[in-house]
Amino acid sequence: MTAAVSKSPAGGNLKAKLAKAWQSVGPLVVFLAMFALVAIMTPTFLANGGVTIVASSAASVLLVALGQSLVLNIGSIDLSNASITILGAILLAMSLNSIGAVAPLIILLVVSIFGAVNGLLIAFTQVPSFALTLGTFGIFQSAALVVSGATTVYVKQNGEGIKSLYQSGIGGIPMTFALGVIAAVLAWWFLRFTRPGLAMTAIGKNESGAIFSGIRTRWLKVLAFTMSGFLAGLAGLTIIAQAGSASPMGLGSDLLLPGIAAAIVGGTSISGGVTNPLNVVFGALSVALVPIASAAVGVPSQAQSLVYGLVIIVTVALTLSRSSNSIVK
Amino acid sequence: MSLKSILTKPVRMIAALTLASSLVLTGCTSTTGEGSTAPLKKEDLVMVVSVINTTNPYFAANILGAQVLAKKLDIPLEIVDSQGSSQVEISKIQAILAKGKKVVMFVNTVASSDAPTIVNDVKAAGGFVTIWWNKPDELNPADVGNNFVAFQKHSGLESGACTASALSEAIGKEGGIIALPGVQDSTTSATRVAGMYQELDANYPNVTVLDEIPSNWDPQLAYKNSKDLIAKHGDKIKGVWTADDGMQIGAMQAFKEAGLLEKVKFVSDGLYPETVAAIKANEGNGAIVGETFHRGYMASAIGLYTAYLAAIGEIDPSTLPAEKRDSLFAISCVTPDKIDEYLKWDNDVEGWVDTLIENGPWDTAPVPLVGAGPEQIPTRNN
Amino acid sequence: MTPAKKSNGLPVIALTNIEKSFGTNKAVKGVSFSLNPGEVVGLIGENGAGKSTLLKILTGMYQPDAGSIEVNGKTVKFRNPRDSIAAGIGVVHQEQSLFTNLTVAENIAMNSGKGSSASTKFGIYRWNKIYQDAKTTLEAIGSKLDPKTVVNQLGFVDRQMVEIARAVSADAGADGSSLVILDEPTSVLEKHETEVLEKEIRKLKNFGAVIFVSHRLDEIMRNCERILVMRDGELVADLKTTEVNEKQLFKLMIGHDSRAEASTHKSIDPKETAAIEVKALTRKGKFSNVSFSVHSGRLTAIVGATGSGREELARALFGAEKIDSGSVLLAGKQIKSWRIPRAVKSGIGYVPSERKVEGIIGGFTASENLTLTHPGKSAIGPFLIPRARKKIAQDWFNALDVRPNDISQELGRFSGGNQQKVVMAKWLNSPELRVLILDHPLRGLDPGAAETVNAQIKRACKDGAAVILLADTLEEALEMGDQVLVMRDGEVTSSYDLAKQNPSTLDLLERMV
Amino acid sequence: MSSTATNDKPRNRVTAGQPNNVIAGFIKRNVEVISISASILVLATIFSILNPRFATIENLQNLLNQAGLPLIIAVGATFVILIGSIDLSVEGVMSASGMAFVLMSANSRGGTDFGFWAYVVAIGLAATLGFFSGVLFTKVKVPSFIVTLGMWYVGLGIATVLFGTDTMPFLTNDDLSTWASQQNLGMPNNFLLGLLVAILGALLLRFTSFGRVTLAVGNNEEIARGNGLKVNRNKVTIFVLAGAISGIAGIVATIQLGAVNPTIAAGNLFIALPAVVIGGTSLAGGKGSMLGTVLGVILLTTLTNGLTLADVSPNFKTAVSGAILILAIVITAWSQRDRLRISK
Repeated sequence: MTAAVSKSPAGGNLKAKLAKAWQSVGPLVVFLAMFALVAIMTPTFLANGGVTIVASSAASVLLVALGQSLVLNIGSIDLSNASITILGAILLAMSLNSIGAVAPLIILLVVSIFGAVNGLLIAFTQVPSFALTLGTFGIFQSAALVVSGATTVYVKQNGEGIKSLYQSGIGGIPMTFALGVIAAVLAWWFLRFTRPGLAMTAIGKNESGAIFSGIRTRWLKVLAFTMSGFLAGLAGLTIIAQAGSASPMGLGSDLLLPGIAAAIVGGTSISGGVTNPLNVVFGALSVALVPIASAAVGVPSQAQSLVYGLVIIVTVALTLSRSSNSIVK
Repeated sequence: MSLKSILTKPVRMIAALTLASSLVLTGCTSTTGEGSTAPLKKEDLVMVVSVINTTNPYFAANILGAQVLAKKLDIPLEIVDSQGSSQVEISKIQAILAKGKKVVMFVNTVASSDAPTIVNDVKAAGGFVTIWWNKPDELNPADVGNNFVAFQKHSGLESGACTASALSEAIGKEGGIIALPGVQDSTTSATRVAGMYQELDANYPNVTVLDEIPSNWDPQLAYKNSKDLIAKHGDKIKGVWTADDGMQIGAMQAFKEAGLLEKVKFVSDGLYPETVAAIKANEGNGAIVGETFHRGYMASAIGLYTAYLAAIGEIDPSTLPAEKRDSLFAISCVTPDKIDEYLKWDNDVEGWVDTLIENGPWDTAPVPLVGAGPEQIPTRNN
Repeated sequence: MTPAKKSNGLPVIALTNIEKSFGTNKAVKGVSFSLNPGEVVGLIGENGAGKSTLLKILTGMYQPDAGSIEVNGKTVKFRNPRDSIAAGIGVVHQEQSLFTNLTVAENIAMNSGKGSSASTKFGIYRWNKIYQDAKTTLEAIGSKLDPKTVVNQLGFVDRQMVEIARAVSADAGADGSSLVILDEPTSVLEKHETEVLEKEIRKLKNFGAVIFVSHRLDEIMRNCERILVMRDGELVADLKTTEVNEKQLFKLMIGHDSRAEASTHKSIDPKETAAIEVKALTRKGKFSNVSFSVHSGRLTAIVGATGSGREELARALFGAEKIDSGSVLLAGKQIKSWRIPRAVKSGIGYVPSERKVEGIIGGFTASENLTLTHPGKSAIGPFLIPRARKKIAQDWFNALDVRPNDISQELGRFSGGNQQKVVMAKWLNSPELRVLILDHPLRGLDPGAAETVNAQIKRACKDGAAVILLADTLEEALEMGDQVLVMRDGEVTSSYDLAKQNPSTLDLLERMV
Repeated sequence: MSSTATNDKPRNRVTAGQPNNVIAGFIKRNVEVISISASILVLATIFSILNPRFATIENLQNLLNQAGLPLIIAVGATFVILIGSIDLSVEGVMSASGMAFVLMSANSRGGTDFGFWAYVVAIGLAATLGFFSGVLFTKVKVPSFIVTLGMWYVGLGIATVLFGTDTMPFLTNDDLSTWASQQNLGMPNNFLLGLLVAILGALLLRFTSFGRVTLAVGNNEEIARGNGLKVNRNKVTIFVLAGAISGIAGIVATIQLGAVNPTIAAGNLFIALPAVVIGGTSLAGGKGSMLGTVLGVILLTTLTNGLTLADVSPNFKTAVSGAILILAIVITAWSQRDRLRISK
């Protein structure tokens, strides 16, 4: 979609309307289509709680992806959030053993601070988030190794409450995923119906314009990264819920790229100003579905990463929010 | 919009979310069912071998062993490639469980922490599983029930001790060596390293470890790290200890480029085909001086056969002695001159599997059951 | 690049019954005209009259639905900009369209894809040739710019010269005479800069025909022999400059007479404290020791040449530029750590000259833009009420007659004039607007829109705001202002209270340069 | 990630050539190059104080030897980033080409030795993957970030399929498998190759219309189209080029190890990308230099090598290099801080 479209009044308008319509349903449709395909090829999969499996493995991806899309929405990117997830999970496991039931709240506060530090550095030193969070990524990773003593930390007590998030659920949907959906709804409401939310989108669409509208762009960036940190922390919580333990290289250590992929499959624009947290839910589901599906329908294990790559490209091509910006980068 | 409202926002979200989650915790259904232990019919079974990746020689052997056994017992086989990711591993296993057939499963866990989730899921689906190499010490098969048939491994301490002594002897019981462990939080690697130190502290006080850099089972990384260590310690390095043969490949390449291959001795674990080839070709004039022998196809066959027996009711796990639920299998120290005695097994995998089926999982040469886990990692003083 | 081409008598370009529509609305309806070599023709019309669509057709950005184009007697079809450039049509764009990271020479060469043909051998760049070509082109239009300078080092005028050089260089590929289109080349320039430019424009005749698009009717009258007037997509008039005057042209464009009423200048009530008072304000290298005050209800126009520092001053008052020393008092209270959010909170509004970049969020709907800064009733605390937002926006749209009257359309899709109306509304929507700073508010606006905007400025004054205006022209300053400040080299050289004094444009000019 | 509004409109309208002296101007123009060179020197001094062996010829050669591979990759990455895009597919493409190369050369698995054609096919395969990335990016308008992310897995998949379940293939030709570290002019071959690629890249950027159009597109794509520049062709060419370069890198990686497995390239991307960024190439596009990239690579390699020699615990290594990365970019950006500055 070229400059011409966005300039031509009526024609562009029509295109834009169609694009908007597809934007709002695309990710859902794509996921359902993929899921239906699997269900048809292996009917038993659906019968035996296939939904539960996809949902539970999508939970952590979803939470990380939500944080990522909030950051992408202001035109930045957070490469450190997955490492915050792991660090958070490890700290949570340790603190549950020591300080007990209040641990989750404290840890969520701590990881939010980690995020805030990212944001403060980016907002007030004005360095590109891509490079900066690449740096903090390394730092958080080291921190995870150091605090865990480079080994697996198990939750020995006070873990029941959190573990039940994974084991229990409503209609086969584990609470970890439900938690993600709640977060998505809150994020959606925040972006659509609050001034800070709208202002964040404004930053993503045109930062100079936002500055000259008297918006506190710096602090909103800090907020976006803080939320990213907080949601990464929640993801860490789901890791504990699922595994009852955490380790620097264990479950959840590879959430970064799936997280970004989920955000973009969910229709988030990588150049900022366009996101819909509700669609990110389906983005996460789609991303989580691919490896499961390839195992379920019996794609030869050698070829599975090939399939994964292709599916990601195709789904994004289908769900892309092209009307968002004339230039694709 | 004021700064205050911004800063209070996350707090509000925390409040909301914790409220929400606490709400849902009360009174909601459980998705984990009760595992059945009634004997299953052979035709209902599907065999599953889960490996961390399909390209590492050891995991390739895992698959081989599973294929042979599956053919002998004539049960369909499914391969799970975890692609090095716990999440992929778990969800793929769940996907296969969801297909409805009862599984007889062997899992080479990506991380110890994956074991609880996996065994619980298998239990819920009424399948039978053995875990190899990595599990939390707290996770006792007996506590989980019959569906978690056994945890099995070769002693890492022995492996480390055996290679350490071979290396020390080869360099004349004194001098500096470097160590390249695997992924940092892998118990397998940790126990092997511990075994090495134990041996050195006990019998080779004059052999010192100059440096220890984790190289994540990655030949390329081992190659890079070795290069740095060569630059750092130069000819102070008399020997190289690596936690598996994959990293040994990288290390040897680095010393070859530095023209030191003939001056330095190498030991490692696993006796991979590549290592065998290097020994046969007398690389670096006998650079490799010690190895351990244990085989991926043996591990997977033992694991799967144990689970199979439990599945068809041949054995009742609950009545088994502790060492058969949390087992250590023999691992042999090999010196280059007598590798052929061991390679003979590789030439006849089928034959070996036959003897396994004949003798049962616990006493088949060269890897009989030798002890009970869990292996305690000794704490070093100094 | 040889001026004074052999002209084969044929018209440089001839359009017949050009039609173009988007969806339902017809942007261009059966437009026909032809230009002869050496003609400078003015093209005028309100924003949305179809001018820019017509130009996009001429430059190959759009393809016409019907009608034919002839260049030098040959019928042509432009599938893309490349074709039109190859046919010898060069454009000086309204927004500057240079690669700021490349040299002047390259920017000239890049055009016409010459970057990949004439100036390269086997794909290898021939820098000397590129510099040479650029030099000759620049000299031909009488510019002394160094082709080696990187564009981001240049000021507006120089950039405009590069644009013109590039436009005329387009004809290298063409046989016969070429066409140069100047799309509001002066809209971003100061009065005296414009005069420099106009000299160059007259030279352009030598390259063929010139289409000159401008909103400043006086310029059109000065520079063109013929004038084409467009309204609602049609060509409503094609007449000799000698046959018309500005008033008639205005009527032709808008469809009714100008309503500009005679301006009255409000005088200060000595008792009340100034809405904004500036004391010895200094920004190193930009402006120094500036002091003045504006009372509520009064409009202070600041005039000055390039580098007079008035833009920087205006931005500093809004908190967009750092202040090194001096102080700003709002209603007598001094403000510390002056930044944009603080300024906005204390009731200052700023209409920037870079509308697209700084004035609007193009991707937001008009209503979102309008309520972004001062939501009024459309927000309670941090929470938004979309319904209320729609109402507020709709009221403003009706009040300011924004076209199209669709508050939920992306503001980026509106024409410049209508965007500016929304930008004004965005600030006027604040009940406690104390000071309104306007940086070239009429830049690139058609007379119709300009009228509306000026009306809003006057209304803001009546409602008690103190207005600071950086006008495009001295006439504008004198017409709108109650007080005029003249700046030169970052200092206020003189100040006129128009309620008492009555300076001429010449008086001002003298103190500017 | 990438700013679309090129906001360097002339604020202060005074025509440039500001009278401030030449040195200041030079420093202003080369702020990155200077600050990186400085930081390299600082690091080098610190490390050689911490461990005298750092400054030895052996180590410096080892350092260059390790810089070779990232350098090759970084050159490709620079081109892609110059148009404001990004190429994440590097590691996947490397393994694919590396695998193809070894399997077609004399290797421990046997098979025929295609000699020269092994190089052609390997690089060809990589270039093809790049081509597909480019087309999907320009025609289907999928952001480069996600196209190349997908292409990463595709490359990995191809490598895995080619690898099959057989043993790890070794290069049986010893001259080849030790080529990378052989010295010429006192420098290891793979670094010389990297340097060659970088120089070619620099020339391409400065002296060909391809290079200049790249800069133009990076600066403002809309204008580029308006000027009739063949934007899409340029973009696709860039991705093909980047792919081919990754292909070369893949071959070099296998030669270094003397063998190949699908994870041969693991970790290289996250050395190359920061190197390019530290080297002063703007992620928004349009601004950057090959010299900067070369220095960036050397800086990061110096860091990793130095940390090992300085006995820094492996657990802390990533933290330290992370901190240094932050420090480097902050120092570079500090001078340009402004309340109106846009940084994504």
